Amino acid sequence: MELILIIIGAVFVNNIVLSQFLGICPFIGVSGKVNTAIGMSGAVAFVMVIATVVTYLVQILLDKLGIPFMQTVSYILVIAALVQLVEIILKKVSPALYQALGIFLPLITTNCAILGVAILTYQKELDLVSGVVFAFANAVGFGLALVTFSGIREQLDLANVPKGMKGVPVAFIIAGILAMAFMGFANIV
Amino acid sequence: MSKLITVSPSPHIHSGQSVEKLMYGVVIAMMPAMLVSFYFFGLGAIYVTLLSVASCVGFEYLIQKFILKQKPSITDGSAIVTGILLAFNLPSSLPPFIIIVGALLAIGVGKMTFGGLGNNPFNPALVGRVFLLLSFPTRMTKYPLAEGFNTPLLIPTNDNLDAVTGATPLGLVKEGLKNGESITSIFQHNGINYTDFFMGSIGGSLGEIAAFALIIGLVYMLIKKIITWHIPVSIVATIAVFTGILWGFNPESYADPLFHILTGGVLLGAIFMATDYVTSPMNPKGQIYYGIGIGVITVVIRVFGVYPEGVSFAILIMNGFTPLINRYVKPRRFGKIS
Amino acid sequence: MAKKESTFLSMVLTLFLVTLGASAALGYVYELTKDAIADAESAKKSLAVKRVVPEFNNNPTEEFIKIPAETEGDTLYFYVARMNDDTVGYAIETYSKKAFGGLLKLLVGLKPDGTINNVAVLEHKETPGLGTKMTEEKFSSQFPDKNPAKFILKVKKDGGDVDAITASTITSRAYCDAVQRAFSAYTETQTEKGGMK
Amino acid sequence: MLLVIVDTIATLSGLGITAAVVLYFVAQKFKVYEDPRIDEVEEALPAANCGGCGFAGCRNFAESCVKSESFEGLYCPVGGNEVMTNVARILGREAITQDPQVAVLLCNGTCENRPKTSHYDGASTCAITSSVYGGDTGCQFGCLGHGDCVEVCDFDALHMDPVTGLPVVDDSKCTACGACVKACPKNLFELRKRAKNDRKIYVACKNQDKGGIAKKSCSVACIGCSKCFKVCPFEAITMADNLAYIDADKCRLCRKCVTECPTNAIIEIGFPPRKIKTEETAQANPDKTENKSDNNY
Amino acid sequence: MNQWRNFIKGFIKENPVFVLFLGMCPTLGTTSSAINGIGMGLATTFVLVLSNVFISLTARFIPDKVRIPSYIVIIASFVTVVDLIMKAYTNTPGPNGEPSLYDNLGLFIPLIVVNCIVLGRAEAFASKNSVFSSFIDGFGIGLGFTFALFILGSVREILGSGTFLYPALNFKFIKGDGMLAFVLAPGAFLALGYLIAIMNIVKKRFAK
Amino acid sequence: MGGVHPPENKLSTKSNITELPVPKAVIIPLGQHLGVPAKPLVNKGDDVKVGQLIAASEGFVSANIHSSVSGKVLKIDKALDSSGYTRDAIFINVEGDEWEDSIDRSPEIKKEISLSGAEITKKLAEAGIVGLGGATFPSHVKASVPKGKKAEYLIINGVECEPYLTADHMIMLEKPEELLVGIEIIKKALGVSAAIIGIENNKPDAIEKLSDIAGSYSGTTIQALKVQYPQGGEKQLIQAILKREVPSGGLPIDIGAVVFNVGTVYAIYEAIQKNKPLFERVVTVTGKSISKPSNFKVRLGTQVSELIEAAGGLPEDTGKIINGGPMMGKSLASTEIPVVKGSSGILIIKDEESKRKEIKPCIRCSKCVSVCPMGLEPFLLGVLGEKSMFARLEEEKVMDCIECGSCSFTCPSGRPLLDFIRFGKSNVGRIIRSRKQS
Ligand SMILES: Cc1cc2nc3c(=O)[nH]c(=O)nc-3n(C[C@H](O)[C@H](O)[C@H](O)COP(=O)(O)O)c2cc1C
Ligand SMILES: Cc1cc2nc3c(=O)[nH]c(=O)nc-3n(C[C@H](O)[C@H](O)[C@H](O)COP(=O)(O)O)c2cc1C
Ligand SMILES: Cc1cc2nc3c(=O)[nH]c(=O)nc-3n(C[C@H](O)[C@H](O)[C@H](O)COP(=O)(O)O)c2cc1C
Ligand SMILES: Cc1cc2nc3c(=O)[nH]c(=O)nc-3n(C[C@H](O)[C@H](O)[C@H](O)CO)c2cc1C
Ligand code: SF4
Ligand code: SF4
Ligand code: SF4
Ligand code: SF4
Ligand code: FES
Repeated sequence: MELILIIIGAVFVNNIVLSQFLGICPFIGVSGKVNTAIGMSGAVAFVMVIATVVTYLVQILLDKLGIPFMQTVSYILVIAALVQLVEIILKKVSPALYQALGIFLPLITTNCAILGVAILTYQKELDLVSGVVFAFANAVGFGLALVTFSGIREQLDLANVPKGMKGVPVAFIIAGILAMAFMGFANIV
Repeated sequence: MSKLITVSPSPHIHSGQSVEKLMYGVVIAMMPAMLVSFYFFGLGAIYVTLLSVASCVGFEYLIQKFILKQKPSITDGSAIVTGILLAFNLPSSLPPFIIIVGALLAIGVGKMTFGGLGNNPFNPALVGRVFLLLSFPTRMTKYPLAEGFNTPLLIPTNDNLDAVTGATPLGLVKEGLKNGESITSIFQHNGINYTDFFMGSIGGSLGEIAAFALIIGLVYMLIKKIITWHIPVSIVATIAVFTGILWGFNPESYADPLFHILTGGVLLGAIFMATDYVTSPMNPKGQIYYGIGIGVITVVIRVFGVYPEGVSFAILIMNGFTPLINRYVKPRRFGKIS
Repeated sequence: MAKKESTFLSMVLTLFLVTLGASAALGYVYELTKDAIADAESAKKSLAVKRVVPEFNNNPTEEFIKIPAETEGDTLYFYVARMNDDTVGYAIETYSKKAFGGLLKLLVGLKPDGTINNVAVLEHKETPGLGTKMTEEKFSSQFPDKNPAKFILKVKKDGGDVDAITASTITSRAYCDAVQRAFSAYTETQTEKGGMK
Repeated sequence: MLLVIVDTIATLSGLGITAAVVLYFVAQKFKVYEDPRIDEVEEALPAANCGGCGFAGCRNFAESCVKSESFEGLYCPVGGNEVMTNVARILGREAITQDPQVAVLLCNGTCENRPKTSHYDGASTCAITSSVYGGDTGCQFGCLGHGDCVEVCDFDALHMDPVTGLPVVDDSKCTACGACVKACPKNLFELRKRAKNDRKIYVACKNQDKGGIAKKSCSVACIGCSKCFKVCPFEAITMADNLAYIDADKCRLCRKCVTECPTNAIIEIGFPPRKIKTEETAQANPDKTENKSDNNY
Repeated sequence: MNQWRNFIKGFIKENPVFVLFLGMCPTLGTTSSAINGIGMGLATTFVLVLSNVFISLTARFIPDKVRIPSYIVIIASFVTVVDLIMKAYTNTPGPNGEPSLYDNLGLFIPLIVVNCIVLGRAEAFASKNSVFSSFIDGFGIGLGFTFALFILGSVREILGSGTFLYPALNFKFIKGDGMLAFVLAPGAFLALGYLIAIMNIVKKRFAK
Repeated sequence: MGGVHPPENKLSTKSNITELPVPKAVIIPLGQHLGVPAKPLVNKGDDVKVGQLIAASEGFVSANIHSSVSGKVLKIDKALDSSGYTRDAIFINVEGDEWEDSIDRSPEIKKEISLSGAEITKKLAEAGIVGLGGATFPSHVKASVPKGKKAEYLIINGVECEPYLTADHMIMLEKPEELLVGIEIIKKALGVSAAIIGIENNKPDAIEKLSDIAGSYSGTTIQALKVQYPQGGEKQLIQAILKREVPSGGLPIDIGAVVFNVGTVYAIYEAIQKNKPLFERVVTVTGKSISKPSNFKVRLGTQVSELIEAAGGLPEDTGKIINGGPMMGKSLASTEIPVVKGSSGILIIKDEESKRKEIKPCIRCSKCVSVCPMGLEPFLLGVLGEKSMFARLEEEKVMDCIECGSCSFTCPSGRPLLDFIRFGKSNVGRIIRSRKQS
């Protein structure tokens, strides 16, 4: 039950993009096409879960040594290395998967969603299992927002959006209205 | 021959259907509900409706003329529909400023930002209404009591707001449940009865109170072929089933399906707002998925969320999913090789 | 730019040096700011205490008692404020779980006789514009100088003396609930231990 | 104090070194061959991996640069022009040099020259109109005037003249990209060599009908009379399908043909006004002179 | 002169927020008021300037393969420094018990490290330019970022709460509440969307 | 699925088929059918007789062309066709009315079929028979079932769902016996035993008449159909009668059906039993403003203006002249063009009815989706066409569109959907063809 609440909370109520403002750059940047958005969501889910596990372990070390202020540096170092590692391995082991996800990987290093979720997992004092679920749920939330959003943008490509609003501005307006709609889920958990 | 003959590709005849006819058809279908609101909320309702329609049409004209530099198309009636539906979603006790902001959001943000009629991904009236709900929660969750023309035309100040307004039946139930009361006691306590829902003598926003008037509108639109049954029916059926399950599970902490369908904006939303062409899926199958989505989200928000009313949010959220539905749910192609 | 050759050794060495430098510098900055951070943390609390009790000159944040609350097993914290060894008031960190957004944490300042001196909101998740009005004058000014022994800490709807916030009865109830909890705990300590000096 | 610093150093360096070592070995083990130029291009990019270019990261962008033929639609907003020129240099790409050209409209069927015979009432694009019928004038070869060409010109070099109903090329803006040539369903555009002062002489007509029919539908149609063909001293003119065509490479801009043409189908642009003749032509065909003097600069 | 141009480009022409669309998360997440926006902007500027300077000093010695990890570590260190300093000195609550600046910026301070602007500048500019230009560049871009956050924060604060630069200017222009949606998430998106549209127009004017 | 119901306006049902006098001159285009244009066999100055072969088919999918008059060949030159483009045509000046001797001009109905199946097919090719239902597809091609396929049902299209047109209706009323014999002929050619005549419910007299006689022809039945446009579309008709769907990209024969129009059947009857090649056809001339809406039997090559004259002249307020019905017909830029094998009707539309609606943005009402008989999404195909997004168009099955026009007819925003779809189709078609080639 606890886990289900975590999932609903992260996907709908505190959607990572629409209410937490994390991962906005890829949200705006790679949401032009639905297929790209799906690929990106997959890649994020993959990295987010692994990163949360690894940072969880790093955090144990930091706590043991009593140097919590090293969190940012160690997390980002670990995440950067991890992303690169995943990329290298994926390229060799499964070129198909690499084609689908790999091209998004570099973008993910500098995606605040990953680091953000890792830090949130710590701040919420989640245990490892809940942390993984939390990370995955956030990735799903990210994917949900991203794919929905890309659907709308794809449709708008065929519409007559006024010149000044085309592209990024209108993307933000859509995000705003989506965020408004998602406010309806406030406090359901 | 003195004048030139015309050449064009086929077809050379037209059904005669037009955007204007459809939009004014919707306006006619909304008349019963509008009259009921005038009857119960008196001058306040008339004032809210007029101001809302006037500002929607006005903003559309100004934006088209001065910002987008297009030929204004206010005569097509879509802004009027938006104006009336926005008014239908507001309590009759709002100060003018808030109504105007709502209209600006509906038309300016919800519609013209995307290029005007036909291009907007979200229902404009709901964009306006939800923005107001988030921005002015106090005002937007307090409804004048339905006392007919006896209700003086009065816009309460922050101080006497409590005295002249109340909550909707949904709000009362929600609060009661939060306080640990049972459904039966809440109903008794507040004198809730179903005839009132049907006839409209309950607190609420202008358009949501009278089920019978809304249903007349639905029948009119079905006969006139303005809309099809798919969306309204799938929404109502989903809500009935979902709340029915909860109710069967524990009738003391979940209200019955009829209560859920008759109260709040379910009928208003299902009949007039979810059916908005622009923002709903393009084929019957998609429309049914869309309706089911709205139904489920509505109940989730009502039962588990903070808002006593979830239809507006549910429709907006499903508006967001509409492009995906359109992308993946296609009409049955003739001769599809299976 | 002359590019460095990437050999295994140079890579590892560089990373090592960079991390070495970075960590050393960080450790150093941490040491420098450690005290200031701790000060800021405790100042935060004492600032709140200062707002709810009359003037004092001890350090109440260091002088506190934990009181296990009746049911939930949570603890209330009592901070005692003294002026030249005279008790001038208690700041009680209290809570209610009945608030609209869940947990509501208040700091209630009581004078030694039990009258409310002032109340501060420490933590809440109420809706902006509705529940958050509890921090506004109109609502919060009802409480100072009232003695909960006589002033019924319930909203008028429920037969009490408190004017609820418009459209936020739930928050108002929770607020009263939290203050009441603080007051009950206070009376308990008074009767149990015959007062605290 | 010291202990903390030792801990921090140990942790971070430990992490760093582990990362470096692991990465190094994994990279060795899982090596995949790739076009080395991709690396080079990536090198030149800012590595912000911001997605601002519309690609999923710098490497992806680099790959696209290497793979695609041209840089159309490829631009790195962070690096800007400087980076883009570097990328071009790495890939050894340079603009293909060619004689400067300019688009020319081979139709002078203005509303006045070419009366309408029917009225078109359908989707207003030239492509669709031409698929429905020959056109709303007697000439099935001439401009339809819906401006498909204007629509495709990315350089603002084309616009419709509301009076003549024909598109006009702005020579100074035209880059000879050829978009209009492709777009026009009637094939009315031609890319011609630019001459000095943007002078040009060409037959502004594509009507392949026989002389009489052509002349009936449009007063400035080429009737295929071959007079210009005979008068041209440089053999720049060829006749085919009842039409004269002037080869821009051979034409030396002597203007003999222009005066010879009985229907004024040949247009000269960019020349100083003639002394005596112009008045004659002006009377013969006011419209044409207007057209000419318009372009005399 | 050249340095001056280098400095001001971040305001309009290469404004990270309005033009390059980088660092959007802090932009949206921390601009519920003008002061918060400035605070975040300055924190980022601090990191940007220091990392730019430091990287332009050391780039020469860093082998290529570990370039990114090294830069990230350097940047992360400066971020942590900012974090520690802010925790120590900007952690005082407001007069009515409002959350402190540090509390408001919260998660977004550590996230400066993944702000694309910082790494982007390090890579694109600092690693190839002199210390002084890198300093100017970082400062200019940082102030451009701050400027954008300030504008967005102001708009949201004025519309959302009816105050401006509260609590520095303790003044409320409207009775009651503003449009709360602007304080909440949706308002951030909406306001930024329209600001970018306006900036597009402004930029075009500038270009002419 | 889908469909619309435009006002029927069958004005000319009261007027029997009358023969139009032989004109003074005819223009006979060489490309009157779907496929490669025919090659002329006569030269300027040659004398020709009615029914003489004057142009020979060029390849399998092509058709012979016969002279419809007797006289002298004036020239072989370009002539305007209905679309305002010029095409090659044979101009003949009429002198007398001398028919080829082989043609049996007696009125009696000849029932027994002497030719074998293969001979019938050959004869159809010789007689230049093409589908008269609209597409002018050479009938001998349709009658030769490809290897590996088997025809099970012959379906006769007597639907005539286009408003205004009555030519097929009149043939069914006046030549029922001939039709049924014609059906037997095609059955024999195809080797099938079952034939079904589909007729819309709005022609009860035709249904009655044919049912009366059909009893004596075993295997031939009549099926009354719902009145709905485009019930007469080949795929819709097969679906309505056989409950089978022609697969996307496939042909009727893939599901065992072959469809012929009643006009075609009549022409086949005449070709086989009377040895008469296709040189005349029934044309409806109609319109609300026309004083005498009529059904004429017309020699091919007669100018449209003469037909209109015979029906009472061109009214003053004419806005559009349409070759065919209002839903699928082509509007003409001039009346100086000849009647060809595919001309089923000439429709005059008044000025005020000929203007299209002002184009408004699509309001996504999905009405076009619900009327599309092919289950397509016209609104989407329309925008994609407008924006030249051909790859997506192909994905969205634009090639399935039968160009029925129901979508444009319905659209409340007056969007010229079919215009854009046609544009898209022609481009996608080109792309597909070039892909196949490479
Ligand atoms: C979005 C939303 C947020 C709300 N937030 C609060 C809140 O923070 N505190 C509260 O007491 N009531 C809140 N309410 C109102 C309650 O649901 C309930 O209607 C109210 O407390 C009881 O009404 P009354 O105060 O007029 O009796 C909120 C309502 C909505 C729709
Ligand atoms: C390219 C092409 C090839 C065809 N091939 C055959 C065929 O092999 N056999 C057949 O019975 N019909 C064939 N048809 C005829 C069609 O089935 C159909 O009868 C014809 O297109 C006229 O139908 P319509 O008026 O509904 O368009 C072909 C049609 C086309 C366009
Ligand atoms: C939309 C549409 C409507 C049609 N309506 C008719 C019709 O009413 N009657 C008819 O005989 N053919 C009609 N056709 C043509 C038929 O599809 C088909 O081509 C014809 O019946 C085949 O017979 P044919 O080859 O003998 O002409 C229509 C075609 C289309 C695409
Ligand atoms: C059946 C129907 C329902 C409509 N519902 C709405 C609605 O809920 N909200 C609204 O703003 N406009 C509505 N409109 C009007 C119009 O479609 C709307 O303004 C467009 O979304 C603007 O592009 C409706 C129109 C029709 C025909
Ligand atoms: S030149 Fe060609 S494309 Fe341009 S308007 Fe004329 S017909 Fe259309
Ligand atoms: S489309 Fe290209 S060639 Fe044609 S006018 Fe424009 S720039 Fe010149
Ligand atoms: S898309 Fe084609 S098949 Fe469908 S209604 Fe339109 S014209 Fe008919
Ligand atoms: S019928 Fe017209 S307005 Fe309606 S969806 Fe189709 S194209 Fe759009
Ligand atoms: S700042 Fe770029 S993803 Fe958050």
